[in-house]
Amino acid sequence: MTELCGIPLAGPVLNGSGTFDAIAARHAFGDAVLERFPFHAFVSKTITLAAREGNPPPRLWETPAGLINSIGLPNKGLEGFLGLDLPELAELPVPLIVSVMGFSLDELATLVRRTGERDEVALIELNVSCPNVETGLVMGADPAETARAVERVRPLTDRPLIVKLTPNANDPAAVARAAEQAGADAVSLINTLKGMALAPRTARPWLGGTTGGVSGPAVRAIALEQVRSVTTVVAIPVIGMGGIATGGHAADFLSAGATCVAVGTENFRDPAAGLRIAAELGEPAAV
Amino acid sequence: MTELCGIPLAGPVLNGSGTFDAIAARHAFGDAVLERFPFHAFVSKTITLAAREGNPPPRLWETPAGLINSIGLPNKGLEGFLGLDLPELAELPVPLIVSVMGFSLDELATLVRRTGERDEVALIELNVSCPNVETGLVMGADPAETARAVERVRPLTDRPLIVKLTPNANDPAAVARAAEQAGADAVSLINTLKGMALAPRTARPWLGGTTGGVSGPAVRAIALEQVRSVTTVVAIPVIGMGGIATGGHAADFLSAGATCVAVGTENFRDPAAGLRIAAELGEPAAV
Amino acid sequence: MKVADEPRTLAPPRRRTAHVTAVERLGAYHLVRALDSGGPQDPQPGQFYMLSTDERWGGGADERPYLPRAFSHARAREGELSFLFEVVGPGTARLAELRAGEGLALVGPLGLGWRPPREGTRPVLVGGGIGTAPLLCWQDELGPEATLLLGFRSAAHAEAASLFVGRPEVATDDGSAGRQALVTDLLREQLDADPVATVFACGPPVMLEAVRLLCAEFAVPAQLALESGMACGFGACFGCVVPTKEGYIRLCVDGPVLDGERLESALLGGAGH
Amino acid sequence: MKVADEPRTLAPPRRRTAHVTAVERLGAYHLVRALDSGGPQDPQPGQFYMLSTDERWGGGADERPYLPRAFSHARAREGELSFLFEVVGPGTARLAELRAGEGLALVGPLGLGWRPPREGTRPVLVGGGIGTAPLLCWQDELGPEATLLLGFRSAAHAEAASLFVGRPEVATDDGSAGRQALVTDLLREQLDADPVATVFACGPPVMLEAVRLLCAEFAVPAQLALESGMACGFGACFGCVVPTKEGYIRLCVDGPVLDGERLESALLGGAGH
Ligand SMILES: Cc1cc2nc3c(=O)[nH]c(=O)nc-3n(C[C@H](O)[C@H](O)[C@H](O)COP(=O)(O)OP(=O)(O)OC[C@H]3O[C@@H](n4cnc5c(N)ncnc54)[C@H](O)[C@@H]3O)c2cc1C
Ligand SMILES: Cc1cc2nc3c(=O)[nH]c(=O)nc-3n(C[C@H](O)[C@H](O)[C@H](O)COP(=O)(O)OP(=O)(O)OC[C@H]3O[C@@H](n4cnc5c(N)ncnc54)[C@H](O)[C@@H]3O)c2cc1C
Ligand SMILES: Cc1cc2nc3c(=O)[nH]c(=O)nc-3n(C[C@H](O)[C@H](O)[C@H](O)COP(=O)(O)O)c2cc1C
Ligand SMILES: Cc1cc2nc3c(=O)[nH]c(=O)nc-3n(C[C@H](O)[C@H](O)[C@H](O)COP(=O)(O)O)c2cc1C
Ligand code: FES
Ligand code: FES
Repeated sequence: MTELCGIPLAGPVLNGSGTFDAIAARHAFGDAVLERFPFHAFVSKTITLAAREGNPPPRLWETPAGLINSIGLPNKGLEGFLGLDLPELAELPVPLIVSVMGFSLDELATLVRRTGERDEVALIELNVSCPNVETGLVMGADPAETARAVERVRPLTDRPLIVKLTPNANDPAAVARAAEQAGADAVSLINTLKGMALAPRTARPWLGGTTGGVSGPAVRAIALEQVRSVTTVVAIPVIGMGGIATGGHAADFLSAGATCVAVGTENFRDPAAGLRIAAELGEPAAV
Repeated sequence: MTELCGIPLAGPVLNGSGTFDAIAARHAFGDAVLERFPFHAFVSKTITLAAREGNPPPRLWETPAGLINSIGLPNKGLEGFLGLDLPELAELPVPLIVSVMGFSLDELATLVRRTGERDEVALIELNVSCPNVETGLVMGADPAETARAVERVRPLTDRPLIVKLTPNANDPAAVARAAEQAGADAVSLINTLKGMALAPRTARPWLGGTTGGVSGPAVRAIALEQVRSVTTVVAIPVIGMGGIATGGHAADFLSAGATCVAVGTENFRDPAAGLRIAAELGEPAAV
Repeated sequence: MKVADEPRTLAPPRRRTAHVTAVERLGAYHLVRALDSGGPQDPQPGQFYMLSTDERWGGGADERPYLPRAFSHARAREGELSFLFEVVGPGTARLAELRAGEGLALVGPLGLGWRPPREGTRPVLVGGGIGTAPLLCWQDELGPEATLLLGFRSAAHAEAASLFVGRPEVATDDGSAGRQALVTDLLREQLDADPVATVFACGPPVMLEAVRLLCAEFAVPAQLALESGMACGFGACFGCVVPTKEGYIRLCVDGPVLDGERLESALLGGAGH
Repeated sequence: MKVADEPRTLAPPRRRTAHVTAVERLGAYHLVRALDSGGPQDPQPGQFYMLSTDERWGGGADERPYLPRAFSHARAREGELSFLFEVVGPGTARLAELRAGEGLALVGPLGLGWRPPREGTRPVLVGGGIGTAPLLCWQDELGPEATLLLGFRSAAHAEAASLFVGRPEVATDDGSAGRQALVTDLLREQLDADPVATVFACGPPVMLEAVRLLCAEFAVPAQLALESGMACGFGACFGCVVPTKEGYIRLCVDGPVLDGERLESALLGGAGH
C-alpha cells in the first residue's frame, strides 16, 4: 500500500506520461489489459489547450541502450480530452493522473481548472519540462518561473498537483524546492534529456522535429542522481523515473527516497513491464 | 589538415581531458605510443593549483553503454605539473593543451598565467564544469559566471583559451556565447553528466565520491544535440565530444559544426581508438 | 472493445517467449519458425508482431538493438509462426543468428490486417522484395485463385516466391529470375486485362506509391501494407505515425494495412529502410 | 622508459584480437586459451590483460558489459595465453560463452608482475580461490621447489589445483578437498617451520590482509597481487586507485603486485568482487 498526496494506491508503480496509452492498449489487447492493469495509477499523455498534430515523422531514433523521441505532444486538446478520452480513462481500475502543459500561464490555468473539476481526475501533473516543443524558455528549468506557474494554478483546484521537472537544468533540486514552496504536492522526474541524431547517409537531422528527448537505460544513472538530489531537499513525495526496466532499478529509486516510481520506455519493450516490476518489488498487482 | 585557434594540427582528433595519460601510457606501452600517437593534439588531465589526492575509491561504475566516474581531479598541483609532468609532455609529437581548473578566479588566474608562460603549452583549456568536485556553484552552468572567469584570465596570456562547457546546464549555448563574447577562442563540450549508482546489496552510494559523471555511448545523442546548439550560435571553433567510438560518430560531430572532436571513454576500451577514428575519418595519423 | 468486423486478433498484454523450431536461409532472406503456445492461434493476415530475442538482444554494433522490431507473420499454422526477413541492421542480424531451441520474445499479433476483397472483385496480391512476407498467409486464406505478382531485385531474393502455393508471376530488376520488369508493370497488364479487382500490396515506398497511383487510375480499391519505425507496436509511443488525408495516424493501431484512398502519398520517409 | 629491472613487459599500444583455441570448464572455474600472435611472447607472471570479445561484448543483463575486464594470464606458452576465471557478472559470463575460433579482444600485458624472492629465501606461493590464476605461471618460472599453498571454498573450486606442477597443499572451507582449514593456517605452519621465505599471495581481500599481517609478524617479505575495478588498465582513467602508505596509487600501472609493506591494509572495498 502506497499513499501519494493522500490518494491510496495499491502499490508504487506508475507509468511515465506519454509512454502508455490505455485506450489504444484496449484496442490491441482488449479488456485483458484492464483485468491485470500494469500500473497502480495511470498518468495520461500530456494534453494541451488546443489540439495538436505533433511533430512530423520520423519521430523515433534508437540510441545505445536508449531512445530519442520527437513526438511533439500530439493530443486532442482539452475539450477533445474531456469529451472523448476522459470517459474511457474513467473505466481504468486505478486512480487517474492527468498531465497538462500550457504554453502560457493562462493556458495552464484553464487546463488545471477544467481538469480539476472532473471527478474522474485524482491528481494533476504539470509538465513544465517537455523539451520537444518550442516554448522559447523552458519553464521548468528555472526555479522562479516554476514557482510562478505553481502559484498561479494552486488556488484553482483542490486536486493534488505534481510538478514534472526537466533534467535539462542547472539544478533540478532548486526547481523542486521552488515548486514545493509555491504549493506543489509532489514532484516527478526525470523527463527526457535533450538529444539528437543525424541520418546515416545525409548527415541531416533524422528527426522530423530536429531534436528530441533521450530516455531508457542510458539515462538511468543521471535520473537516479537527480532524484536523490531532489529527495534530499524536499519534504513532498517524489515520483522517480528514467530508465527503470527491472524491480532492482525501481528499488534503487525508492532507496534514493522516491515514494513512487514510473515506468516509461520499458513499456514499449513489454506492455506488462509495470506488472513485472511490481512483482519484483514484492508489490501486489494493481487489480 | 586542421587549424585550431591558429595552431595547425595534422587532423581533428583530440583526447578528452582526463581520459588518456600520455606519461602512464609510455610506462605501459613504451615509446611505441609516441611513434604512432593516437591524437592530433594532446589534452592534459585537469590540473589545479594545489595538489589533490582525488576521491576515495571506488571511483568507477559501469552503466548501460556507459561509465560513471568519480575521480575527483587527482593531480600534482600546478608546481608539480610544471616541474615533473610538463617536461615529459613536451616530448609528445603533437601540440599540448593544458586543462586547468580553479576553485576561485584568483586560482584560475594563477593557473592560466603560469601555464601560459611555458613554451611547451600551445593552448589552455578552462575546465569550468567538472561535476565531481564540490565547488558550490558550478561556474560553467551560468553564462555570467563563465564570462567573468574568461574576462579575468583573458589578459593574462596570449595562448588561445578553450572553455570546456558543462552539459548539466539550462542552456549550454547561452554559456558558449557568453564565453565567446568574453574572449574565449574556442569551446569544448560535453563534459560528463551528473549521475550516481547504488551498491547492489547495501543500497548506499557505490562511489566514494557519492556522485560522479556519466560518459560513453549512452550520452552521445545528448552531446551531439548540445554541440549543434552551440555551433549554431558561436563563430569560434567547437571541440565536440561525448561517446565518440567510431569514425562515423566523429563525422556526426563534425557535420554538426565541430572543428575538432575528442575521444574520451573509448580510449579505455582501445588505447588506439584515436588512430582508428582518424583513419575512419580519412585523416592521417598524428605522426 | 473489439470491433467485430475488424481484421484484428487481440494480443495477450505481455511479452512472451516463443520457442524457435527452425531458422532457414532462403536466398537473400531468412525464415524463422517459432512455436507460440502462449498466443492466439488465429492472427489475421497483415497483422504483425514485435520481436526481440530472450538472449543477447542488444550489444550489437553501436550497442543496439534496444527496442523490439516489427515483423509481419508470414504464416501461422498450428501455433507455429514463421517470419520472413532480410538482414538490414542489428535487430535482423540478431534474429538471423537464432538457433532452434532459443527463445524468441514477442508481443502480438498487433495492428489491423488485410480486409476481404470488395464484393465481386478478384484479389490481386502485389509484393515487392521482403514485402512478400504478409502476402503468404493472405494467399493461404484467399485460396490459390488469387493472382500473385511478385517483384524482386534478383534471383536470390526471388527464392521467396517458392514459399507460395501455385506459380506466382515473378519480375526481377535484373532479369535473373522471371521477367525483367517492375512488379507494377505486371500489375498494369493485369488491370488492363481485367480491372474488376481488389489490389493488396506490400513493398518498398516507391512501389506502394506506384501501386496506389495505378489503382487510382483504374478506380480499383487498393489495400497497402505500410511500414514505419515503431517503438512499441501497440499505440503507446505515438512514434509510428504516417500522414494521411485525415492527418497523422498511428500505423501500429490503425494500420499497417491502409486503404490507398486514405493516403496523399505512400512515399514515406524514415520508414524501416 | 622501461626500467630494466621492472617486471613489466610492454604491451602493444592497441587492442588486438587473439584467437580462441579452447574453452574448458574446470570445476567451478573456466579456462580460456587463445593464440595471441600479435603480442609479446614473454608477459611477466603477475601482469594482466584487459579482455573483451570481438562479438557481443555488451547487451547482457542491463546492457553490460561495456568496458573490458582485467584478467591475469594463468599461463603464456608459445604464444598461447590462458586465462582462468570465475563467472561473477556479465563480462565473465560472456567470456565463458566463447567458443574455439572466436575472437578475444585484448590489451596487454599490463602492470607490474611478481618480483624475484628476496636473496636466500624460499618462495611460498599462497592462492585463494580464483586468485590462484597468476600463481600458475609464477610457479612455472620459479620451478617446482616453490611451496604452494592453495585455499578454496569447496572441491569444485579446488579442481584448479590440478593445473599446478607437483602437489600443492590444499585447504578448503568445507573440507571437501584437502584439509578443512584456511590457507592462512597453512601459511602459519610454513612460517613457523621455516620463516626464511618470501611470500607471494593472490586472493580475496580478507585473505590478503591475513597474509599481510602474518608476514609482518614473521618479518617476512610479502608480495600481494591486489584487485580493484579497472576501466582502462594502462593508467588513463585514475579509476583503479588503492590507498597505500604513500597515498593513492593506480593499481594498473604501479601494481597489481604490491609489497605488503606499502599497505596499511589489504582490505579494499569496491574491488572486483
Ligand atoms: C508492420 C511492419 C511489418 C514489418 N514486417 C517485416 C517483415 O516481415 N520482414 C522484414 O524483413 N521486415 C519487416 N519490417 C521492417 C522491420 O521492422 C525493420 O526493417 C527493422 O527495423 C529492422 O531492424 P534492424 O535492427 O535490423 O535495422 P534498423 O537498425 O532498425 O535499420 C533499419 C532502418 O532504420 C533506420 N535506422 C538506422 N539507424 C537507426 C537508429 N539508430 N534508430 C532508428 N532508426 C535507425 C534506417 O533507415 C535503417 O535503414 C516490418 C515493419 C513494420 C512496421
Ligand atoms: C589485475 C586484475 C587481475 C584479475 N585477474 C582475474 C583472473 O585471473 N580471474 C578472474 O576470474 N578474475 C580476475 N580479476 C577480476 C575480474 O576482473 C572481475 O571479476 C571482473 O570485473 C568480472 O567482470 P564481470 O562483468 O563478470 O563482473 P562485474 O559486473 O564487473 O561484477 C564484479 C563486481 O563488480 C561490482 N559491480 C557490480 N555492478 C557493477 C557496475 N555496474 N559497475 C561497476 N562495478 C559493478 C560488484 O562489486 C561485483 O561483485 C582480476 C582483476 C584485476 C584487477
Ligand atoms: C515516446 C515518449 C513520449 C513521451 N511523452 C511524454 C509526455 O507527453 N509528457 C511527459 O511529461 N513526458 C513524456 N515522456 C517522458 C516520460 O514520461 C519519462 O519521463 C521519460 O521517458 C523517462 O523515463 P524512461 O526512461 O523510463 O522512459 C515521453 C517519453 C517517451 C519515450
Ligand atoms: C575517467 C574520466 C576522467 C575525466 N577527467 C576529466 C578531467 O580531468 N577534466 C575534464 O575536463 N574532463 C574530464 N573528463 C571528461 C572527458 O574529458 C569528456 O568530456 C567526457 O568523458 C565525455 O566524453 P566521452 O563520452 O567520449 O568519454 C573525464 C572523463 C572520464 C571518463
Ligand atoms: S509504434 Fe508506438 S504508437 Fe505505434
Ligand atoms: S584502470 Fe584506468 S588508471 Fe588504472
